[in-house]
Amino acid sequence: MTRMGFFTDTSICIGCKACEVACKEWNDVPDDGLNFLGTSYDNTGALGADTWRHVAFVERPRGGSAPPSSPPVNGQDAGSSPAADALDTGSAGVRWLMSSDVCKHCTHAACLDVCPTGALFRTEFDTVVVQQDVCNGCGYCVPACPFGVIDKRESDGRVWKCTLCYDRLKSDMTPACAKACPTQSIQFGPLDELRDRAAGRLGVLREAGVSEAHLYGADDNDGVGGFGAFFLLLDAPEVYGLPPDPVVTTRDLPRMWRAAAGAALALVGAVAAACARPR
Amino acid sequence: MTVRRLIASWPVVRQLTGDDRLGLGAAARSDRSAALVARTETADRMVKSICPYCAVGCAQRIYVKDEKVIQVEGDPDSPISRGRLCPKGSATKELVTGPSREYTVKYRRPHGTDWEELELDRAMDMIADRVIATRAATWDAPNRRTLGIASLGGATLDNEENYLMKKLYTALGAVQVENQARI
Amino acid sequence: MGSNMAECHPVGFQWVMEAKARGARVIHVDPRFTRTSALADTFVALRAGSDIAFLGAIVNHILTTGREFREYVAAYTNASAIISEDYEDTEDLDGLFSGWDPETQTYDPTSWQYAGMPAAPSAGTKESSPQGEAHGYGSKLEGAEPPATDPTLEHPRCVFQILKRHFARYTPELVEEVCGVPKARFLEVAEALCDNSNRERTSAICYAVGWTQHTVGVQYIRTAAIIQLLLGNMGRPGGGILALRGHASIQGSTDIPTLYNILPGYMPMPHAARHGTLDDYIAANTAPAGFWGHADAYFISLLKAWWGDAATADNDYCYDYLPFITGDHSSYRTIVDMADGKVPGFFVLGQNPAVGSANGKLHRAALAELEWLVVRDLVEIETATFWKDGPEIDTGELRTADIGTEVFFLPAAAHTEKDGSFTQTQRMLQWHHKAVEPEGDCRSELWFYWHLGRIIREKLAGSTDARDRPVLDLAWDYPLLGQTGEPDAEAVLREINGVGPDGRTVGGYTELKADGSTACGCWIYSGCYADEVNQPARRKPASEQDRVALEWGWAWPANRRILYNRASADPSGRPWSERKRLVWWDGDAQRWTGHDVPDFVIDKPPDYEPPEGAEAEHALRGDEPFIMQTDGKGWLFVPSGLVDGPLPTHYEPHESPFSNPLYAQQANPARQTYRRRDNRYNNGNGAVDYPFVMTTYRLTEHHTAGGMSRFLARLSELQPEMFCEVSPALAAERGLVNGGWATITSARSAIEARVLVTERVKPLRVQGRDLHQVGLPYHWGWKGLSTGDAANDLFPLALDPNVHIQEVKAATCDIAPGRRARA
Amino acid sequence: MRPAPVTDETATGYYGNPVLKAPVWKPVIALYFFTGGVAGASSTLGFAALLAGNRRLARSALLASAAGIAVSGPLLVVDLGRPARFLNMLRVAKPTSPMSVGSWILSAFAPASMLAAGSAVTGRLPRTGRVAAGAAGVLGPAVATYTAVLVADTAIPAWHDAHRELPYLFAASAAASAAGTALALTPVPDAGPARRLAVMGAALELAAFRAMERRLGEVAGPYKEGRAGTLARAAEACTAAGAALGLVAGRRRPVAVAAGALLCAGSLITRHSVFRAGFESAADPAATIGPQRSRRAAG
Repeated sequence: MTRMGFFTDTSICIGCKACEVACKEWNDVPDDGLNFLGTSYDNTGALGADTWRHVAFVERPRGGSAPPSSPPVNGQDAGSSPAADALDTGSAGVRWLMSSDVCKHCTHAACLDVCPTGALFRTEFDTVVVQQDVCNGCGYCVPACPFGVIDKRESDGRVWKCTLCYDRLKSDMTPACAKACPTQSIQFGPLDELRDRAAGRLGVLREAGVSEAHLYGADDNDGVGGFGAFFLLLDAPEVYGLPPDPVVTTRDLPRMWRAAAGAALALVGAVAAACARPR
Repeated sequence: MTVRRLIASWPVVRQLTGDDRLGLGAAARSDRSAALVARTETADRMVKSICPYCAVGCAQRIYVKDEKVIQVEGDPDSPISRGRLCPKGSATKELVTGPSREYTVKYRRPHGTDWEELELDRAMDMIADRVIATRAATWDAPNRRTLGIASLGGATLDNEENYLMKKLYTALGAVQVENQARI
Repeated sequence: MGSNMAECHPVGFQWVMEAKARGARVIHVDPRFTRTSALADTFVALRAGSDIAFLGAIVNHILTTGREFREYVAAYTNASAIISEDYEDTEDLDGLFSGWDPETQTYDPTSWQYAGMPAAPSAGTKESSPQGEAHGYGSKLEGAEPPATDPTLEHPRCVFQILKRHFARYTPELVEEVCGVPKARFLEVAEALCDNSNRERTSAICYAVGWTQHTVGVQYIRTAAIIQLLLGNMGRPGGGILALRGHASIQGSTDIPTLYNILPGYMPMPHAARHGTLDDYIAANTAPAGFWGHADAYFISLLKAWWGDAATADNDYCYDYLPFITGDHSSYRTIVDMADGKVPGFFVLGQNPAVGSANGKLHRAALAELEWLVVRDLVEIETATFWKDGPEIDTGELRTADIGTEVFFLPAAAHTEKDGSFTQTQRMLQWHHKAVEPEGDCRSELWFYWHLGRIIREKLAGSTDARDRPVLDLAWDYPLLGQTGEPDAEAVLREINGVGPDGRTVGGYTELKADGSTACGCWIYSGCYADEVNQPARRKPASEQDRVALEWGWAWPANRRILYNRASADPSGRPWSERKRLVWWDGDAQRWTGHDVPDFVIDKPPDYEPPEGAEAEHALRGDEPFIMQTDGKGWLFVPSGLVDGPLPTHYEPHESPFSNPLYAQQANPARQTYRRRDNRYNNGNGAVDYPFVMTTYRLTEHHTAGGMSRFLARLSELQPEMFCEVSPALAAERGLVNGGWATITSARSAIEARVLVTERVKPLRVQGRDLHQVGLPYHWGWKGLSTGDAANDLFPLALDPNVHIQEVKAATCDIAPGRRARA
Repeated sequence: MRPAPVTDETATGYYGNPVLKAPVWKPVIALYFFTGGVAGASSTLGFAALLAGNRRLARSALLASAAGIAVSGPLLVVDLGRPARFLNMLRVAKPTSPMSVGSWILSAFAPASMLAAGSAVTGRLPRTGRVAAGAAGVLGPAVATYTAVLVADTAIPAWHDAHRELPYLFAASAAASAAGTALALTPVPDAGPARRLAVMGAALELAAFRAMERRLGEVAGPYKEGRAGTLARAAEACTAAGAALGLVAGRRRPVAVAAGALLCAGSLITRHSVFRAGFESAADPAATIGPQRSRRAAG
């Protein structure tokens, strides 16, 4: 079946958090604690067992220093004219970036790879889903995820994350977050189409002078083989709390097994050596 | 037979016999996952509605099963909202079914220190008595009115409700009828 | 401006984003850098309460650079009208218009009239019901004759020249001094607006309560109206002034008002001094030209709808069943009276004045003075429990046992549990169907009021007291549905629509008669049940219609989606631009046609000249699009209807740390104040005790006073506590720590809030010094899942004189680290 | 409280929040790494001793193995969020999941180890016991090392980036602890192999730890500082002391017992140090972002 996914275009995110609420209403996700975090308008903090969509709020100085891993910044904000920037003394001189984060539904998903029970599985839509009737709460997927997405709900014992609304997909419906998103910052569809659309959008933004715009997770050759849910970002990934170059841990698994085999042999050797010595 | 079926349903066996050798996909799928559908599909009915929060007027679809609201979705047919909802609109199900809602009349007698229970019919009767008494006591005959009864609210209510309110209040001579539009 | 659309109307904002994607430029001018600013192309920070200076300078910029849309202005506005010789401007009188009476603190607007017009009735005392809002839809003049005009716009007393003189000192330099907006920044906005407003292009202005909640609120919007008329942006697609309203049916509750001063359809409540008899009322409210010429038909049809067969020509259709108003009976006036023990009974429905209205403490004190209180809501809001857990109980200022208020809390039915219609912000009625029965004691307001009326009528049956006749004669028969006896909302809507002599629904207000043969509950809604069909319930999918989507819901009047859309065509009836065509004159068919329902007499040709003696709409020419106005024109200058002046003028907010650099007159002279111990003001030179400007606002995650959001976990977790927003500079100056606590004080009260230090708030340079602004979301109270102090407690009752709305968008405060004192 | 939001510093990402989720495992898992290690290495030692004809050593080692694995099972089940579903571990067989591989290994190893110990203690079914001991002895090194792969196969820098050294560290630590246990349980004259294994294991453990720290470079922090660092130093001291004691005075029984205990303590603390370091590494956004940024910059 066609691979389905999300394209989250953060350049049109208004930070309304409809995605967070719509997700919770549909998936019956409990609240994640009522804590005033003092981190701009973000009082959710991060994705987790009880937050499957998380809107990050980043306040950055206009034309602020860009980290080396991001494309060069020419000091312009999305869509603002150069003249506007030159006259910026009256404005807040700040950019407010908002981005709705979600499970990436990786092509090479570490959580899925390491799950010992098959609770995590790849669906017919090429999404990665936890089967709550199977999960025994071993927790292995939690540290395996390079994005810190999946987590255990302590009150429940199992792990939870975005299912890309597996049940809705099976009923030919749009995932709750994408459906609610007022500005269609969150777009759902066949991944190929989304990538085309994203490339087009990137072109438009670049042409408009938003040179810092870039796609995150749209490359099949990245460390996780591309994301099923990818992003258009206006700053370096780490600014939004995303890893700049995530790699699926199981990529190194063969090397690990080899090292383990070596170590096992060494153990056998040592034991043999210890026992072989004449008494 | 059952044993065989049991064995056949063991994912390890499906791994060995099917295409999903690594057990990452179809082999690992549970029966529940296979049978899963959106709960809106099994709803008894869908009712068309409008979001009760701000004045944009986004269209909603209310899904009902066993006489309970089980889901509220944006209605993509709307030329205003195109199926989208903001966080408040998206929280509508909790608004109408959440644990904070009150379902019974509460009564606090003058100088009372806590709520007491009261039958709805009795409350209506008492309120009618209060209206009649206050109206009589504060009647301003030359102006055909009372300044003893005020009302605040309406912006969250239906037009039909505002209409009946204004009609009844005006007939009663109550003029201090106001709502959020003033605030 | 005055709106934070992305946060407060996110789903509506999709259209702004779509326009932006198609090349529209989005400009946000606001005291705060909000989520709207973040998505705008241009953000301009201005001082809260200085918008008229900014907008007035745009007017001046248009006029001095000749950027007005000349043909539109000349044909469709009252620019050419000549004003009375007696008129004197604020430029002449240092901040006052002619007609000011220092004794009564009110204006006599006689001198504001068109030259040669008979004088309009005095605006009377400040406490009187202003005409402006009563005619909230369209305005009325006394004279039947068109005013004297100078089509060249050169006459020194013509509106155009008065406008030029009035705003001449509203320069970019003044904007910099008053608003804290750099000159170049201002000019960029003014130029952008002018460049985008012409035959081919239109600009829209969105506002919300950021404009209305001021002591000069109406004039804020007036200034925008002047700009849009000058630029030819009214009645055209992509133009206009869009009021973004905050409640599902706040528009509906003004159209069918739960407001003291109007009856359904913006007809005034009878005033004891002016409307003694039906004839007085009709005479006073019927305009010689335009559709207000049929006020008699609208009004008598309303009386027929209310008193049915009891209303006859012989008894003046029960006119004397209507109570009189004698002055201001608005919300705040009433609360003040309540606090003084003058109002024994109070109904509160879906509103939360204990924390949601300005000066919450005064409101709570007023509630404690009541004999009885009925609160109807979904959840146990603060207004229902002030007597046991309010802040004054906490501090010991009030004791529960001392409060004599008898309280009835009745659980309400949610919108999913009742049929009915909401009127959204573009005047569109949309029906919501009942999905489930309400549980327990939950009931709709429809149920509550109908049954309350029924019980009262039963108890009063047989009464011979004349005062009980209006209640007993009320047309109060509606089909009852279901086990609870819910009145049929569709039957009510049908009554609102109106029925003709044949007992069938009328098709629209043009069918209403003044002879008692028709009954109609709200004339502007007439047509909403045309052909016996619930029109607001229509839901033809947008995908199956053109983009105007006339078959989705129903907009008043007559399902028109853009008001005064005749103005989208030039005087000869051709669209100003093919790109922007909406309605136009079809010469072959001899009819107006187009994408929208034409807001004009459908077969009145563009070259129509009213014959002698023509009345109502027939007295307007074929090229006069503003058909609710007596002169058919858009009013740059308002000769009648406003109590605080015919033109907008920059006044400082009631509380301001600055003096007015333009005039000796500091604040709106006509503003409404309550000088009482429980409503203290920071007057005089306010900069000393309360040096900062505070402003209130909403967040996406909550709804107004919180009754529908603070009680929901999924919204509460997103904004879990009351906070204030301050700049790093103010934080440094006052020792405020991000995430810590601050106490904000005003002349009224002190509240505490968590601190959010943000670069989005920057000090502004105003009159040569740095001004700090403190942002205060106002959603909180002490109940629910997400709690905090109510920002409204800090604000005074200081009201706009036209509409009695409080100024909570700008006042003065101080801020200090730490929590507020208890007890 | 958190710092004020606006910052040029992006090395710590988003308000200094971790990029990764900390593991949800409780310290019983670190304990299991130890008991599993003892069980695994002991079974190999036991089988080797059996082959070498050292029955006493074989008996104590096989017994230690069985005891170790008997404790391990409950430790693993207790840590599950849904303990009743522990059998789901055998629902699938996934080579991509070290935990799945481990589960299958354990399900073969545990009965073998039990059987071998039972036979060794009771003297019954000697042939079966020998086969079982052989099976356990062969599986033992896998049991002792798969846990290293298990922690390395995560996104946590202090674990993942040590994936070449961790198996050696775990194998050595298992050897040292198995040797220590045998040292303590076996009469001096028969404990020679255990003493030698103790020295080799301890030396390798110390070396592997050093190599791991070197490899980790900028993300080695947790092993050097904080709680995990303290544990690492304590482990080093115990292991070194245990080995030295065993080497110098291991022929005196009480000293042998003490040396064994020190070796076991060293091993246990080593596992706790590694375990802890993972949590600290996960909590540090710079540890995740820094190397990735460098990697990206390098192309």
